[in-house]
Amino acid sequence: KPDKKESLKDMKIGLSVSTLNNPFFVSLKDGVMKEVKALGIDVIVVDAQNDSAKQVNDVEDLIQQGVDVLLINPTDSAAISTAVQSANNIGIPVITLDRSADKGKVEALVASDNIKGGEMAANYMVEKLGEQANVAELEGVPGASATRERGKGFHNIADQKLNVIAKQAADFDRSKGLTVMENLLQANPDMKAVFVHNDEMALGAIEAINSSGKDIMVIGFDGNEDAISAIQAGKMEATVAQQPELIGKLAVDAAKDVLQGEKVEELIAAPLKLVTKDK
Amino acid sequence: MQIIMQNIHKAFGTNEVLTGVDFDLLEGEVHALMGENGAGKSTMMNVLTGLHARDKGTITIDGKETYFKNPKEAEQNGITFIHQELNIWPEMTVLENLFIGKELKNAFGLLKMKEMKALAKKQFEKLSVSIPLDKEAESCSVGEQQMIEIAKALMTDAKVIIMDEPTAALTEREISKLFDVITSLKKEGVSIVYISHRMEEIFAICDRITVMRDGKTVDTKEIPETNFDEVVRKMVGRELTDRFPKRNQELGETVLQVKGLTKKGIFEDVSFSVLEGEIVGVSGLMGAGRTEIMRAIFGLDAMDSGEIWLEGKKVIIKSPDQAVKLGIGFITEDRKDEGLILDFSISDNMILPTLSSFAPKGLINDKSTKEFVDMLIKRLTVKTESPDIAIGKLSGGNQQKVVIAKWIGIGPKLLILDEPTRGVDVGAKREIYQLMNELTERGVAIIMISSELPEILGMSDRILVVHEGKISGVLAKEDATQEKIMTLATGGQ
Amino acid sequence: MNSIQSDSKPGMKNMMNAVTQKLGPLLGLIILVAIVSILNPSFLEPLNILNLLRQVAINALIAFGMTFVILTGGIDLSVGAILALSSALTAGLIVYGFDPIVAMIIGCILGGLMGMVNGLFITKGKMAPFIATLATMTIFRGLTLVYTDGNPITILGENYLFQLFGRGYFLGIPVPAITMIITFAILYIVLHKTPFGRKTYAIGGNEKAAFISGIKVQKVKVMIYGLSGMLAALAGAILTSRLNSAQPTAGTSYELDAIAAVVLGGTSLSGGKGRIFGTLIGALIIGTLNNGLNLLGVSSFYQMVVKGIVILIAVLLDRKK
Amino acid sequence: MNSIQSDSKPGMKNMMNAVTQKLGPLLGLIILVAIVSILNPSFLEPLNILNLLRQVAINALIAFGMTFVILTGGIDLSVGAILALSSALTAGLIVYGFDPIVAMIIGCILGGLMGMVNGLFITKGKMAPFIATLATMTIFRGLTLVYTDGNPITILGENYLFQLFGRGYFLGIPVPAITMIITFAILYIVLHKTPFGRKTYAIGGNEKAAFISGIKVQKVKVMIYGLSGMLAALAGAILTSRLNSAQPTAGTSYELDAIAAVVLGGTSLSGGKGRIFGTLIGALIIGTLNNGLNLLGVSSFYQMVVKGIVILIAVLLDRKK
Ligand SMILES: Nc1ncnc2c1ncn2[C@@H]1O[C@H](COP(=O)(O)OP(=O)(O)OP(=O)(O)O)[C@@H](O)[C@H]1O
Ligand SMILES: Nc1ncnc2c1ncn2[C@@H]1O[C@H](COP(=O)(O)OP(=O)(O)OP(=O)(O)O)[C@@H](O)[C@H]1O
Ligand SMILES: O[C@@H]1[C@H](O)[C@H](O)CO[C@H]1O
Ligand SMILES: [Mg+2]
Ligand SMILES: [Mg+2]
Repeated sequence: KPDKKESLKDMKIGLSVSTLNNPFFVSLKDGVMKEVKALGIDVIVVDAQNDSAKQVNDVEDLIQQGVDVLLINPTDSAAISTAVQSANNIGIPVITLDRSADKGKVEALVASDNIKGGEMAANYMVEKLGEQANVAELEGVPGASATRERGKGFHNIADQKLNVIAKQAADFDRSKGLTVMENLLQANPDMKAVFVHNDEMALGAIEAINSSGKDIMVIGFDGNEDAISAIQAGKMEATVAQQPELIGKLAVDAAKDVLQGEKVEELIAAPLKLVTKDK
Repeated sequence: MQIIMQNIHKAFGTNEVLTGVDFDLLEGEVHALMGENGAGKSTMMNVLTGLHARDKGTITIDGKETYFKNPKEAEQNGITFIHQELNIWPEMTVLENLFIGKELKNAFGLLKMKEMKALAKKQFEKLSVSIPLDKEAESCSVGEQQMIEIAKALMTDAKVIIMDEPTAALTEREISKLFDVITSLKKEGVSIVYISHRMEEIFAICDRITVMRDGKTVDTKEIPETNFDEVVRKMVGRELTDRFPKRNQELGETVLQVKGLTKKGIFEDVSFSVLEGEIVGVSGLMGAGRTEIMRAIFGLDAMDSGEIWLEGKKVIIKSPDQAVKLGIGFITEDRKDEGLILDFSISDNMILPTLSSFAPKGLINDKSTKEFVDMLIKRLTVKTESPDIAIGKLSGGNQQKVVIAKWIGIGPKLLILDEPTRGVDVGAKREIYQLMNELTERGVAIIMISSELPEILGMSDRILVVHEGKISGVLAKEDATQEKIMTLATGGQ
Repeated sequence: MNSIQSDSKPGMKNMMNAVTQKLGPLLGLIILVAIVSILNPSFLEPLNILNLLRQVAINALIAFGMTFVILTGGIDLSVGAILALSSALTAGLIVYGFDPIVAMIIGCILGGLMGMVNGLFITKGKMAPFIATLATMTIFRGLTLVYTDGNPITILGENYLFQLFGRGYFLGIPVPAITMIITFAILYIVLHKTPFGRKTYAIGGNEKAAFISGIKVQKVKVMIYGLSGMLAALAGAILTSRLNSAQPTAGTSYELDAIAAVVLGGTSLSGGKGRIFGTLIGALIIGTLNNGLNLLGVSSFYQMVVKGIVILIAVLLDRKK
Repeated sequence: MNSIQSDSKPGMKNMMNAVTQKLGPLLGLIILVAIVSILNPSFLEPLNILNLLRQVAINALIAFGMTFVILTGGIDLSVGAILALSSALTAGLIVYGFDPIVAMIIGCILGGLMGMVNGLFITKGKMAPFIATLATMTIFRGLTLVYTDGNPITILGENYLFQLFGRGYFLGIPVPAITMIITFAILYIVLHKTPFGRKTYAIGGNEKAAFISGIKVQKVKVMIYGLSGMLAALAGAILTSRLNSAQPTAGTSYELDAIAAVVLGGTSLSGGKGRIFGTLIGALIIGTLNNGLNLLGVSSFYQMVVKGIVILIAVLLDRKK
């Protein structure tokens, strides 16, 4: 069990990221890195490459290296539970980022509210297109908590006020977003808008829509640089922007507080905002 | 072209295969190269043609020291090698096979199909071969494949052609055709190195003979100045008496009886029987269907109709494991491809068909395995230092003995031997014959397919002749002659 | 003697075999197209067909190279990673200021070199192709991630030709489809009408004999793996243009789709037997499945099941013929 | 004749070969461990070693089955998908109310059956193992997603034994490590001391000759693919317990890690040659790399590069010996 640390200099943070193959998590990591540098804290980063089992191993390896606090960005909320529990057993505090852990004691969850984000997207569609418009949904990696929660939020509203005529998974991947969208367009000529679970896929979908010559409203998620510039260029309608760097920063701050014996909020929400051409 | 190879040495790792071989070839001669399995004949020729680099020694071609870097270079300089192992691409057509590695192409780098076809046709006519050029090589018989190889070699305008056991898979007819070709090549001044284990051929076609033993040259002589016995003595290093050992023939009950075996297009209405202690020879032309009949009996291939009776009981054999359980052993014609696991040790190969009997409690008993294997090695006089050596390292004849040992191990009632001495030297051949005799003396019934007429005549009690999938005649040992067999084998003209 | 008699029948049989070998996969494709278009007539709309051709191009290009590799009895698991690495390098060059077309050409050459590295491990290093390309797959993918730091490379500018390459049309036909067809034509000739093609088959049919017959087996193999790498890079260039960015995870598991296309096209994994035309059909079958199942609204989970079953059936039918 | 002369020395060489064959991979492991522990001494702490053994167990179990498959000259790409499907079914049974241990046993049996399906396609269907298991991989993965609807199955209760299976300790040793060692011991005996093991080698060494020698090749193969499936399911059970949930994407690309372990252990992909002890070492090498590179703080991108290079070097050294 790590002792209470007065000086930030002897503090060591372990960060386990679900994957670094996605700009979102890279920003999240960057947020952590910037903040630890500013505070002069030591950090070790491991990358699970989207494999839950690898993540459990990674966390064990971090514990082995004697980190004082764990920042975990879970690949999956259920699968991370045991790792959290093993940290609990030794007494290492855990903070999760972006996604929650089902079991085990977590000091804080720093995340955007994905359900709310899904709702925001649906509400925006209703606002722009009116009720019962034909819309489609491009889903993220099946089973990922972001997929589930964004879908859930979206359907909370859409099932009443919109007409969801198609949905397909494109795995948070730009090239899949492109081909899946091409096919959706072919199958559903009367589609008016599409909610895409992240910006990477949305950027692929835009290419498909452009070459089909249709005019379809695309709403993404994340607020990537590329997506923002696409919105400014008028190629994309909107995105539900998260603030991954902020998530990273807030998590480090919380970690510092925990180690210094201060109380932290159980849920630290990083604000979401809908980015459109006007705002 | 004149070639002189002097004091050639070659080792593979620590295995010294050639330890000072001398060999010379004159223009327009047919020079026989003989020696036991593993004497180093093929290796010697591989050194000449650049497949293997020599360790020591000199090669002089037309008065100039010459060493080829690879077979292609040798070929460009007029030396062509027809290898012992066929270099055939089963999935390619005959034409494609003929031109592999030396396709003709035009200025754009594209294949000149017409020219290649015309050339191939001409060559086939010369050899009076009539295989369609677009036939896939795999549906050609081994003999046809061998003829393709020969045609391929002749198309290179070679001044020297090395033939490594070219007749091992040829029928008498094809052999005589090959001999005609050799004679006419000789007239054109082409020299030929002729490697063979068949003594008759050597004396029929060759001008000189070099005998090798244990990686050294024993002697080189003009053919008229030597004789059969001398050659054998030099090869084996000792006197070898009668070629086909005598045996006390004592026949018993019927072991195998087959009735009306038929497989459409391959064989038809085949009926025969084999008695305890009997050797039934099966003769016929290449592709007559002999192997196919035996494969069907052994359960390797399905047949359309027919009955198999074993010791008076009707049996159904659908797969080799059933045949093995019934006490049938099958020594296939292709030792390397179907008979042995080359990476396995001698011991592991020998116990393969009887594995479970060495593991009464589930685990293989090493002691009883060793006793069994040692016994077989001794009985068959397999020449090896240890039963744990990988079988691929043994000479061909010794490998063949291990295949036979493997089947003796099951305590067989019936042994089917398909070309049991193909590519085996005289010494080992005789030991295999001796073994067959011993087995029959214990009451084992033997079926022996062979394309060598002297062997058929020398060993069989009865001779079945197969023609186009049908049994065209049965000859008793006393009545059989080469002529009678050939007549039946070709359909009785 | 005997050969003359036995010819007539095997001859016929051979021809029949050749016909089913040539037409088997094509027949499969036709049946598949028929089923899909009955269920959803919009499948046959010209726009969708063009769409499909464009979608197929990337897999087809990779599969063409894979055909050569598999014909020699090898396999190339690294194509997806080569695609990603060459795509990242191309994008890097563009961002650095190179002309996009020049960058693309350099990218293809680099892809070819990566493939040749595979070839060298396999020939000089005597490694099994499966394990050599498994290792380089990991390495190339890792290098891509290192080079891009896990981020896509964007801002590739607005070069018209470059954009055309993945997204444009020429005479109403998507440029990737045209690239695919031209590449197919060239490779068809190389494989079936030149000595190089014959050597490819010869190595797969019997490598030892090929060597003895004077074929420079190692050289040919290195060239073939180079070809495979270069085609993967070409596919990567199309993808880069289509996505207007280089994705570090691009091409993940593309090797499996390419292998599936080759096998569906009737080429044997043990080498020496097969045709590049079959591969084109195989790629179209996979493309039709992907596109068709999407059009039919089949969930992506069931799509996987259906795709697996179609591969099984197609290969089983191929065995029985 | 010749054989006698040439034996004495090759005899020595044989022995040397046998020694390097047996010790080659082990030597590699020792060197690796030495390097890692010099760079970070905490690697050798007992706790970390136990940790490593637990981490290795899943890959090792799959790789044991893969060893048998590869020894017959085959390959099994579906193990990762079998792991996922059997894990999902096991979790489904637990949620349904089955006793977790009973559910786990049923899961292993189902995994065995899935493997036997592979075996049947390969033997009866005469399909190349690569393509048959590639197809079933897609199918099993698809079925997993269909069954779970893409969501992890959680709420597996608090059964003590079940939790122990993936997470617990017995006499201070992690239970997965114990499972691995017991399984290894059993399979070692099966492979090296029973007729079944001999038959496995024989089929890989020369399938035709094995068949003609009366070995029921098809039956043995079906059993071996069944074994591979069952071991994948067993690994899946450990994973389910460790993750306290069944993940639909679990096991993705585990087949590649398993194959790498087998090859690093010196087993030849062409069959007939190799040892299960080598596989254990191979799995430990991969585990040491994963764990060690993490301990050394190497970024995951560079880890991929390093892993690929280690595989290349190991296999190259193995070739040269
Ligand atoms: N490439 C090789 N590597 C290792 N040993 C070899 C190789 N080629 C041949 N040998 C060994 O060299 C010896 C001579 O073989 P070679 O093939 O020259 O004999 P041969 O006289 O042609 O016999 P046969 O009559 O059986 O064809 C044998 O012991 C063989 O095992
Ligand atoms: N794989 C095959 N494909 C097509 N035809 C074949 C095949 N194997 C054999 N045949 C044909 O079956 C017939 C019988 O061949 P089989 O091998 O039984 O003859 P054989 O009398 O044993 O001659 P050999 O001396 O060549 O062994 C021949 O016409 C042959 O061409
Ligand atoms: O929130 C993140 C991002 O949206 C990313 O694009 C996919 O995974 C989610 O968890
Ligand atoms: Mg020889
Ligand atoms: Mg025969």
